[in-house]
Amino acid sequence: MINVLFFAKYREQLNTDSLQLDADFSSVESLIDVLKTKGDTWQQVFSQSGLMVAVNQQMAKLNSALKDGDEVAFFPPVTGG
Amino acid sequence: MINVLFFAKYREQLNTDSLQLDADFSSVESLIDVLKTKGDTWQQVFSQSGLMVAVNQQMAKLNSALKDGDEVAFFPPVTGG
Amino acid sequence: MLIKVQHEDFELSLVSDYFKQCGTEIGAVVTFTGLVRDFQHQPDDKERVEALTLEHYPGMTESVLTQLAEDAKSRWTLNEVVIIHRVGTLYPGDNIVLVATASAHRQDAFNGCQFIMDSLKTTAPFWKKEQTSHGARWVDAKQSDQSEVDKWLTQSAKEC
Amino acid sequence: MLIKVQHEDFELSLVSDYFKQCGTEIGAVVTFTGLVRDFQHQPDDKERVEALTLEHYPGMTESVLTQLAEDAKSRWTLNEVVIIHRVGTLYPGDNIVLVATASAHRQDAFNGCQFIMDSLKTTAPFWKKEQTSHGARWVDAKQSDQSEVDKWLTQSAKEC
Repeated sequence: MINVLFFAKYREQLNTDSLQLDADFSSVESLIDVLKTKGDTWQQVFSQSGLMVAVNQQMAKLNSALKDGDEVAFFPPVTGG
Repeated sequence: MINVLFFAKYREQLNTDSLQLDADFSSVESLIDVLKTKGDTWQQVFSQSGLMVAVNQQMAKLNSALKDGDEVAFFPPVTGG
Repeated sequence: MLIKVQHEDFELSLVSDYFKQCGTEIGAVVTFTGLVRDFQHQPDDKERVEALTLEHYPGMTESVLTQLAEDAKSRWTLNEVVIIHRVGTLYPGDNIVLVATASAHRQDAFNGCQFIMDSLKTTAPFWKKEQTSHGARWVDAKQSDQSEVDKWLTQSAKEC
Repeated sequence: MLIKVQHEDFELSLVSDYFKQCGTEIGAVVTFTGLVRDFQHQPDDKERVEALTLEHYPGMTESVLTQLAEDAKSRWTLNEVVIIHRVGTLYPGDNIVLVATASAHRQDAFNGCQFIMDSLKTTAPFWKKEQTSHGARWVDAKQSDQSEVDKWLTQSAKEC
Protein backbone atom coordinates (compact mmCIF):
# COMPACT_ATOMS: atom_id res chain seq x y z
CA MET A 1 0.00 0.00 0.00
CA ILE A 2 1.13 3.53 -0.81
CA ASN A 3 -0.02 6.55 1.20
CA VAL A 4 -0.26 9.67 -0.99
CA LEU A 5 -0.43 13.22 0.44
CA PHE A 6 -1.22 16.55 -1.26
CA PHE A 7 -0.38 20.01 0.08
CA ALA A 8 -1.25 23.65 -0.44
CA LYS A 9 -2.55 24.61 -3.90
CA TYR A 10 -2.61 20.97 -5.08
CA ARG A 11 -4.59 19.87 -2.02
CA GLU A 12 -7.17 22.56 -2.82
CA GLN A 13 -7.28 21.93 -6.57
CA LEU A 14 -7.67 18.15 -6.11
CA ASN A 15 -9.93 18.65 -3.11
CA THR A 16 -7.98 15.81 -1.49
CA ASP A 17 -5.67 15.70 1.57
CA SER A 18 -4.52 12.14 1.11
CA LEU A 19 -5.43 8.80 -0.44
CA GLN A 20 -4.34 5.18 -0.06
CA LEU A 21 -3.53 3.09 -3.11
CA ASP A 22 -3.26 -0.70 -2.86
CA ALA A 23 -1.50 -1.22 -6.19
CA ASP A 24 2.27 -1.65 -6.57
CA PHE A 25 4.24 1.16 -8.21
CA SER A 26 7.81 0.81 -9.39
CA SER A 27 8.50 4.58 -9.28
CA VAL A 28 6.99 7.99 -8.53
CA GLU A 29 6.47 8.36 -12.28
CA SER A 30 4.31 5.25 -12.51
CA LEU A 31 2.26 6.47 -9.55
CA ILE A 32 1.73 9.82 -11.31
CA ASP A 33 0.60 8.04 -14.49
CA VAL A 34 -2.20 6.40 -12.49
CA LEU A 35 -3.15 9.61 -10.64
CA LYS A 36 -3.45 11.47 -13.97
CA THR A 37 -6.24 9.08 -15.01
CA LYS A 38 -8.44 10.27 -12.14
CA GLY A 39 -9.78 13.25 -14.12
CA ASP A 40 -8.96 16.52 -15.86
CA THR A 41 -7.88 18.38 -12.71
CA TRP A 42 -5.53 15.53 -11.79
CA GLN A 43 -4.13 15.56 -15.31
CA GLN A 44 -3.50 19.31 -15.00
CA VAL A 45 -1.93 19.26 -11.52
CA PHE A 46 0.49 16.47 -12.42
CA SER A 47 1.57 18.22 -15.60
CA GLN A 48 2.69 21.39 -13.78
CA SER A 49 6.39 22.13 -14.14
CA GLY A 50 7.00 23.12 -10.51
CA LEU A 51 5.68 19.82 -9.08
CA MET A 52 7.76 18.68 -6.10
CA VAL A 53 7.66 15.20 -4.61
CA ALA A 54 8.85 13.71 -1.31
CA VAL A 55 9.09 10.00 -0.50
CA ASN A 56 8.99 9.15 3.21
CA GLN A 57 9.44 12.86 4.01
CA GLN A 58 12.65 13.19 1.95
CA MET A 59 12.79 15.17 -1.29
CA ALA A 60 12.66 12.75 -4.22
CA LYS A 61 12.62 12.68 -8.02
CA LEU A 62 10.18 11.44 -10.62
CA ASN A 63 12.28 8.32 -11.18
CA SER A 64 12.68 7.57 -7.43
CA ALA A 65 11.76 3.97 -6.66
CA LEU A 66 8.72 3.15 -4.49
CA LYS A 67 8.07 0.17 -2.24
CA ASP A 68 5.09 -1.06 -0.23
CA GLY A 69 4.33 1.18 2.77
CA ASP A 70 5.94 4.34 1.34
CA GLU A 71 4.50 7.79 2.02
CA VAL A 72 4.54 9.94 -1.13
CA ALA A 73 3.77 13.66 -0.94
CA PHE A 74 3.12 16.04 -3.85
CA PHE A 75 3.33 19.80 -3.45
CA PRO A 76 4.11 23.05 -5.31
CA PRO A 77 7.39 24.96 -4.80
CA VAL A 78 7.74 25.91 -1.12
CA THR A 79 7.19 29.49 0.06
CA GLY A 80 8.03 29.56 3.79
CA GLY A 81 10.37 31.88 5.70
CA MET B 1 45.26 76.80 21.66
CA ILE B 2 45.17 73.09 20.78
CA ASN B 3 43.55 70.51 23.07
CA VAL B 4 45.36 67.16 22.80
CA LEU B 5 43.83 63.85 24.02
CA PHE B 6 45.38 60.40 24.49
CA PHE B 7 43.52 57.11 24.72
CA ALA B 8 44.04 53.51 25.82
CA LYS B 9 47.64 52.21 25.71
CA TYR B 10 49.04 55.63 24.80
CA ARG B 11 47.21 57.30 27.68
CA GLU B 12 48.77 54.77 30.06
CA GLN B 13 52.26 54.88 28.54
CA LEU B 14 52.33 58.69 28.56
CA ASN B 15 50.52 58.84 31.91
CA THR B 16 48.49 61.69 30.40
CA ASP B 17 44.78 62.02 29.56
CA SER B 18 45.04 65.37 27.86
CA LEU B 19 47.07 68.52 27.59
CA GLN B 20 46.60 72.06 26.26
CA LEU B 21 49.20 73.63 24.00
CA ASP B 22 49.22 77.36 23.37
CA ALA B 23 51.50 77.29 20.37
CA ASP B 24 50.35 77.34 16.73
CA PHE B 25 50.77 74.18 14.67
CA SER B 26 50.36 74.05 10.90
CA SER B 27 49.65 70.31 10.84
CA VAL B 28 49.30 67.17 12.96
CA GLU B 29 52.87 66.32 11.98
CA SER B 30 54.28 69.55 13.41
CA LEU B 31 52.35 68.92 16.65
CA ILE B 32 53.87 65.42 16.85
CA ASP B 33 57.35 66.84 16.36
CA VAL B 34 56.87 68.98 19.46
CA LEU B 35 55.31 66.14 21.52
CA LYS B 36 58.26 63.89 20.68
CA THR B 37 60.59 66.31 22.44
CA LYS B 38 58.82 65.74 25.78
CA GLY B 39 60.90 62.61 26.58
CA ASP B 40 61.85 59.07 25.57
CA THR B 41 58.37 57.58 26.10
CA TRP B 42 56.81 60.34 23.98
CA GLN B 43 59.42 59.71 21.30
CA GLN B 44 58.52 55.99 21.35
CA VAL B 45 54.74 56.40 21.34
CA PHE B 46 54.79 58.82 18.41
CA SER B 47 57.06 56.55 16.39
CA GLN B 48 54.64 53.59 16.52
CA SER B 49 53.36 52.48 13.14
CA GLY B 50 49.73 51.94 14.20
CA LEU B 51 49.30 55.51 15.51
CA MET B 52 45.82 56.86 14.71
CA VAL B 53 44.80 60.51 14.91
CA ALA B 54 41.49 62.33 14.99
CA VAL B 55 40.97 66.08 14.59
CA ASN B 56 37.73 67.43 16.07
CA GLN B 57 36.51 63.83 16.48
CA GLN B 58 36.99 62.96 12.80
CA MET B 59 39.67 60.55 11.62
CA ALA B 60 42.60 62.57 10.24
CA LYS B 61 46.05 62.11 8.70
CA LEU B 62 49.55 63.19 9.69
CA ASN B 63 49.45 66.01 7.15
CA SER B 64 45.98 67.24 8.18
CA ALA B 65 45.98 70.98 8.86
CA LEU B 66 45.36 72.35 12.37
CA LYS B 67 43.84 75.62 13.47
CA ASP B 68 43.37 77.37 16.79
CA GLY B 69 40.80 75.64 19.00
CA ASP B 70 41.15 72.20 17.42
CA GLU B 71 40.83 69.01 19.47
CA VAL B 72 43.46 66.46 18.43
CA ALA B 73 43.29 62.86 19.72
CA PHE B 74 45.98 60.18 19.45
CA PHE B 75 45.18 56.50 19.92
CA PRO B 76 46.26 52.98 18.92
CA PRO B 77 44.22 50.87 16.42
CA VAL B 78 40.70 50.42 17.73
CA THR B 79 39.52 47.09 19.19
CA GLY B 80 35.83 47.47 19.96
CA GLY B 81 32.91 45.31 18.95
CA MET C 1 19.79 22.66 18.92
CA LEU C 2 16.26 24.05 19.19
CA ILE C 3 13.92 23.34 16.23
CA LYS C 4 10.22 24.14 16.51
CA VAL C 5 7.16 24.48 14.29
CA GLN C 6 4.43 26.18 16.27
CA HIS C 7 1.29 28.30 16.14
CA GLU C 8 2.35 30.52 19.08
CA ASP C 9 4.37 33.71 18.74
CA PHE C 10 8.00 33.86 19.92
CA GLU C 11 10.16 36.49 21.62
CA LEU C 12 13.73 37.37 20.58
CA SER C 13 14.74 37.07 24.22
CA LEU C 14 14.37 33.27 24.01
CA VAL C 15 17.59 33.31 21.93
CA SER C 16 19.71 34.89 24.67
CA ASP C 17 18.07 32.65 27.27
CA TYR C 18 18.75 29.52 25.24
CA PHE C 19 22.34 30.39 24.31
CA LYS C 20 23.20 31.42 27.87
CA GLN C 21 23.23 27.75 28.89
CA CYS C 22 26.00 27.10 26.33
CA GLY C 23 28.63 28.85 28.47
CA THR C 24 31.19 31.53 27.67
CA GLU C 25 32.65 30.03 24.49
CA ILE C 26 30.16 32.11 22.49
CA GLY C 27 31.43 35.42 21.15
CA ALA C 28 28.83 36.14 18.48
CA VAL C 29 25.08 35.64 18.14
CA VAL C 30 23.21 36.44 14.90
CA THR C 31 19.43 36.34 14.66
CA PHE C 32 17.10 36.65 11.70
CA THR C 33 13.40 37.37 12.19
CA GLY C 34 10.99 37.25 9.25
CA LEU C 35 7.71 39.16 9.60
CA VAL C 36 4.46 39.49 7.67
CA ARG C 37 4.55 42.61 5.49
CA ASP C 38 1.35 44.20 4.31
CA PHE C 39 2.47 44.61 0.72
CA GLN C 40 3.59 42.12 -1.88
CA HIS C 41 7.19 42.50 -3.03
CA GLN C 42 6.23 43.16 -6.63
CA PRO C 43 5.87 46.91 -7.33
CA ASP C 44 2.96 46.24 -9.76
CA ASP C 45 1.00 44.34 -7.14
CA LYS C 46 -0.07 46.67 -4.38
CA GLU C 47 -3.03 44.79 -2.96
CA ARG C 48 -3.19 45.01 0.78
CA VAL C 49 -2.36 41.71 2.52
CA GLU C 50 -4.87 41.30 5.34
CA ALA C 51 -3.69 37.92 6.60
CA LEU C 52 -1.40 35.03 5.73
CA THR C 53 -2.13 31.34 6.30
CA LEU C 54 0.90 29.09 6.62
CA GLU C 55 0.46 25.41 5.85
CA HIS C 56 3.22 22.83 6.33
CA TYR C 57 4.02 19.12 6.03
CA PRO C 58 4.19 17.91 9.65
CA GLY C 59 7.13 15.61 10.25
CA MET C 60 8.99 16.46 7.07
CA THR C 61 9.21 20.12 8.10
CA GLU C 62 10.97 19.30 11.36
CA SER C 63 13.38 16.89 9.68
CA VAL C 64 14.28 19.38 6.92
CA LEU C 65 14.90 22.16 9.49
CA THR C 66 17.04 19.82 11.61
CA GLN C 67 19.03 18.85 8.52
CA LEU C 68 19.58 22.52 7.61
CA ALA C 69 20.91 23.21 11.12
CA GLU C 70 23.24 20.18 10.81
CA ASP C 71 24.42 21.31 7.38
CA ALA C 72 25.22 24.77 8.75
CA LYS C 73 27.12 23.24 11.68
CA SER C 74 29.19 21.12 9.32
CA ARG C 75 30.12 24.12 7.14
CA TRP C 76 30.86 26.68 9.86
CA THR C 77 31.97 26.61 13.49
CA LEU C 78 28.66 27.03 15.31
CA ASN C 79 28.02 26.30 18.98
CA GLU C 80 24.26 26.31 18.69
CA VAL C 81 21.37 26.86 16.28
CA VAL C 82 17.74 27.87 16.87
CA ILE C 83 15.03 27.62 14.18
CA ILE C 84 11.41 28.47 15.01
CA HIS C 85 8.77 28.69 12.27
CA ARG C 86 5.15 29.59 12.86
CA VAL C 87 2.15 28.05 11.06
CA GLY C 88 -1.52 28.98 10.99
CA THR C 89 -3.04 32.40 10.38
CA LEU C 90 -0.78 35.43 10.80
CA TYR C 91 -1.35 39.16 10.37
CA PRO C 92 0.79 42.08 9.12
CA GLY C 93 3.55 42.79 11.65
CA ASP C 94 3.41 39.23 13.07
CA ASN C 95 6.57 37.14 13.38
CA ILE C 96 6.87 34.25 10.91
CA VAL C 97 10.31 32.74 11.42
CA LEU C 98 13.32 33.03 13.74
CA VAL C 99 16.78 31.68 12.94
CA ALA C 100 19.63 32.21 15.40
CA THR C 101 23.25 31.05 15.38
CA ALA C 102 25.90 31.20 18.11
CA SER C 103 29.61 31.00 17.37
CA ALA C 104 33.01 32.01 18.65
CA HIS C 105 33.42 34.19 15.55
CA ARG C 106 31.07 36.65 13.89
CA GLN C 107 31.57 35.60 10.27
CA ASP C 108 30.59 32.00 11.12
CA ALA C 109 27.48 33.22 12.95
CA PHE C 110 26.49 35.51 10.03
CA ASN C 111 27.15 32.90 7.33
CA GLY C 112 25.40 30.10 9.20
CA CYS C 113 22.29 32.20 9.84
CA GLN C 114 22.07 33.50 6.27
CA PHE C 115 22.68 30.01 4.79
CA ILE C 116 19.88 28.50 6.91
CA MET C 117 17.41 31.25 5.92
CA ASP C 118 18.27 31.06 2.21
CA SER C 119 17.99 27.24 2.25
CA LEU C 120 14.79 27.22 4.33
CA LYS C 121 13.09 29.43 1.73
CA THR C 122 13.58 26.84 -1.03
CA THR C 123 13.60 23.49 0.79
CA ALA C 124 11.40 23.57 3.92
CA PRO C 125 7.83 22.41 3.13
CA PHE C 126 5.86 25.53 4.08
CA TRP C 127 3.31 27.27 1.86
CA LYS C 128 1.84 30.74 2.26
CA LYS C 129 -1.67 31.70 1.26
CA GLU C 130 -2.47 35.40 1.32
CA GLN C 131 -5.84 36.92 2.11
CA THR C 132 -5.79 40.23 0.26
CA SER C 133 -8.36 42.92 -0.33
CA HIS C 134 -8.86 41.24 -3.77
CA GLY C 135 -9.33 37.70 -2.42
CA ALA C 136 -7.18 34.75 -1.39
CA ARG C 137 -4.26 33.32 -3.37
CA TRP C 138 -1.28 31.02 -2.90
CA VAL C 139 2.04 32.86 -2.90
CA ASP C 140 4.30 31.97 -5.83
CA ALA C 141 7.87 30.83 -5.25
CA LYS C 142 10.40 33.51 -6.18
CA GLN C 143 13.23 32.89 -8.64
CA SER C 144 15.40 35.23 -6.53
CA ASP C 145 15.12 32.82 -3.59
CA GLN C 146 16.47 30.01 -5.78
CA SER C 147 19.33 32.28 -6.88
CA GLU C 148 20.25 33.07 -3.27
CA VAL C 149 20.50 29.40 -2.30
CA ASP C 150 22.41 28.57 -5.49
CA LYS C 151 25.13 31.02 -4.37
CA TRP C 152 25.85 28.80 -1.35
CA LEU C 153 26.14 25.73 -3.60
CA THR C 154 28.63 27.52 -5.84
CA GLN C 155 30.60 28.67 -2.83
CA SER C 156 30.69 25.11 -1.52
CA ALA C 157 32.03 23.82 -4.84
CA LYS C 158 34.77 26.45 -4.79
CA GLU C 159 35.78 25.50 -1.26
CA CYS C 160 36.33 21.86 -2.21
CA MET D 1 17.82 55.31 14.49
CA LEU D 2 18.92 54.32 17.99
CA ILE D 3 22.63 54.81 18.81
CA LYS D 4 23.85 54.39 22.38
CA VAL D 5 27.11 54.00 24.27
CA GLN D 6 26.31 52.82 27.78
CA HIS D 7 27.57 50.97 30.86
CA GLU D 8 24.28 49.09 31.39
CA ASP D 9 23.45 45.74 29.86
CA PHE D 10 20.84 45.44 27.07
CA GLU D 11 18.18 42.88 26.17
CA LEU D 12 17.55 41.57 22.64
CA SER D 13 13.85 42.27 23.16
CA LEU D 14 14.55 46.02 22.86
CA VAL D 15 15.07 45.42 19.14
CA SER D 16 11.57 44.03 18.54
CA ASP D 17 10.09 46.74 20.78
CA TYR D 18 11.93 49.49 18.90
CA PHE D 19 11.21 48.19 15.40
CA LYS D 20 7.52 47.58 16.20
CA GLN D 21 6.93 51.33 16.09
CA CYS D 22 8.13 51.39 12.47
CA GLY D 23 4.96 49.74 11.19
CA THR D 24 4.34 46.76 8.93
CA GLU D 25 6.75 47.67 6.13
CA ILE D 26 9.43 45.57 7.85
CA GLY D 27 9.80 42.01 6.59
CA ALA D 28 13.25 41.17 7.96
CA VAL D 29 15.17 41.96 11.14
CA VAL D 30 18.80 40.90 11.64
CA THR D 31 20.62 41.30 14.96
CA PHE D 32 24.25 40.78 15.90
CA THR D 33 25.27 40.46 19.54
CA GLY D 34 28.96 40.38 20.53
CA LEU D 35 29.82 38.83 23.89
CA VAL D 36 32.91 38.52 26.11
CA ARG D 37 34.59 35.12 25.54
CA ASP D 38 36.84 33.69 28.18
CA PHE D 39 39.59 32.68 25.74
CA GLN D 40 41.67 34.67 23.31
CA HIS D 41 41.15 33.84 19.65
CA GLN D 42 44.74 32.71 19.11
CA PRO D 43 45.20 28.97 19.72
CA ASP D 44 48.67 29.56 21.22
CA ASP D 45 47.29 31.98 23.80
CA LYS D 46 45.08 30.15 26.25
CA GLU D 47 45.22 32.48 29.25
CA ARG D 48 41.87 32.77 30.94
CA VAL D 49 40.23 36.18 30.46
CA GLU D 50 38.77 37.20 33.83
CA ALA D 51 37.43 40.61 32.80
CA LEU D 52 37.50 43.14 30.00
CA THR D 53 37.61 46.92 30.37
CA LEU D 54 36.26 48.93 27.47
CA GLU D 55 37.47 52.50 27.03
CA HIS D 56 36.11 54.86 24.39
CA TYR D 57 36.38 58.41 23.04
CA PRO D 58 33.15 60.08 24.20
CA GLY D 59 31.59 62.21 21.47
CA MET D 60 33.60 60.76 18.61
CA THR D 61 32.26 57.27 19.32
CA GLU D 62 28.64 58.36 18.94
CA SER D 63 29.38 60.31 15.77
CA VAL D 64 31.27 57.40 14.17
CA LEU D 65 28.44 54.96 15.02
CA THR D 66 25.83 57.38 13.63
CA GLN D 67 27.88 57.73 10.44
CA LEU D 68 28.14 53.93 10.08
CA ALA D 69 24.36 53.63 10.39
CA GLU D 70 23.94 56.37 7.76
CA ASP D 71 26.44 54.67 5.44
CA ALA D 72 24.56 51.37 5.75
CA LYS D 73 21.25 53.11 5.03
CA SER D 74 22.71 54.71 1.92
CA ARG D 75 24.03 51.38 0.57
CA TRP D 76 21.03 49.15 1.37
CA THR D 77 17.30 49.62 1.80
CA LEU D 78 17.00 49.74 5.59
CA ASN D 79 13.99 51.02 7.54
CA GLU D 80 15.83 51.30 10.83
CA VAL D 81 19.18 50.69 12.55
CA VAL D 82 20.08 50.10 16.21
CA ILE D 83 23.65 50.20 17.55
CA ILE D 84 24.34 49.80 21.27
CA HIS D 85 27.90 49.43 22.59
CA ARG D 86 28.81 48.93 26.22
CA VAL D 87 31.82 50.46 27.99
CA GLY D 88 33.34 49.84 31.42
CA THR D 89 34.23 46.53 33.01
CA LEU D 90 32.64 43.39 31.55
CA TYR D 91 32.95 39.70 32.40
CA PRO D 92 32.89 36.47 30.34
CA GLY D 93 29.40 35.89 28.96
CA ASP D 94 28.49 39.59 29.18
CA ASN D 95 27.06 41.43 26.18
CA ILE D 96 29.43 43.92 24.50
CA VAL D 97 27.67 45.17 21.40
CA LEU D 98 24.30 44.95 19.65
CA VAL D 99 23.69 45.88 16.01
CA ALA D 100 20.23 45.44 14.50
CA THR D 101 18.84 46.27 11.06
CA ALA D 102 15.26 46.24 9.79
CA SER D 103 14.38 46.02 6.11
CA ALA D 104 11.71 44.90 3.68
CA HIS D 105 14.15 42.26 2.36
CA ARG D 106 16.42 39.83 4.15
CA GLN D 107 19.58 40.33 2.08
CA ASP D 108 19.54 44.07 2.83
CA ALA D 109 19.09 43.41 6.55
CA PHE D 110 21.94 40.84 6.58
CA ASN D 111 24.32 42.98 4.52
CA GLY D 112 23.61 46.16 6.50
CA CYS D 113 24.16 44.46 9.85
CA GLN D 114 27.36 42.70 8.79
CA PHE D 115 28.73 45.88 7.17
CA ILE D 116 28.13 47.90 10.34
CA MET D 117 29.81 45.28 12.56
CA ASP D 118 32.82 44.89 10.25
CA SER D 119 33.22 48.68 9.99
CA LEU D 120 32.68 49.27 13.71
CA LYS D 121 35.56 46.88 14.49
CA THR D 122 38.08 49.00 12.59
CA THR D 123 36.72 52.56 12.86
CA ALA D 124 34.81 53.12 16.14
CA PRO D 125 37.11 54.45 18.89
CA PHE D 126 36.79 51.67 21.48
CA TRP D 127 39.72 49.88 23.11
CA LYS D 128 39.66 46.62 25.07
CA LYS D 129 41.97 45.83 27.97
CA GLU D 130 41.92 42.25 29.22
CA GLN D 131 42.47 41.16 32.78
CA THR D 132 43.83 37.63 32.44
CA SER D 133 45.24 35.11 34.88
CA HIS D 134 48.67 36.36 33.72
CA GLY D 135 47.97 40.09 34.23
CA ALA D 136 46.39 42.96 32.29
CA ARG D 137 47.07 43.84 28.66
CA TRP D 138 45.60 45.90 25.83
CA VAL D 139 44.05 43.80 23.09
CA ASP D 140 45.85 44.08 19.74
CA ALA D 141 43.92 44.97 16.61
CA LYS D 142 43.48 41.97 14.29
CA GLN D 143 44.57 42.03 10.66
CA SER D 144 41.56 39.81 9.85
CA ASP D 145 39.23 42.62 10.99
CA GLN D 146 40.88 44.96 8.48
CA SER D 147 40.49 42.32 5.76
CA GLU D 148 36.77 41.96 6.50
CA VAL D 149 36.13 45.69 6.17
CA ASP D 150 38.28 45.91 3.04
CA LYS D 151 35.92 43.40 1.36
CA TRP D 152 33.08 45.95 1.63
CA LEU D 153 35.26 48.62 0.03
CA THR D 154 36.09 46.33 -2.89
CA GLN D 155 32.43 45.43 -3.30
CA SER D 156 31.51 49.10 -3.35
CA ALA D 157 34.05 49.79 -6.06
CA LYS D 158 32.64 46.94 -8.15
CA GLU D 159 29.09 48.26 -7.78
CA CYS D 160 30.05 51.61 -9.26
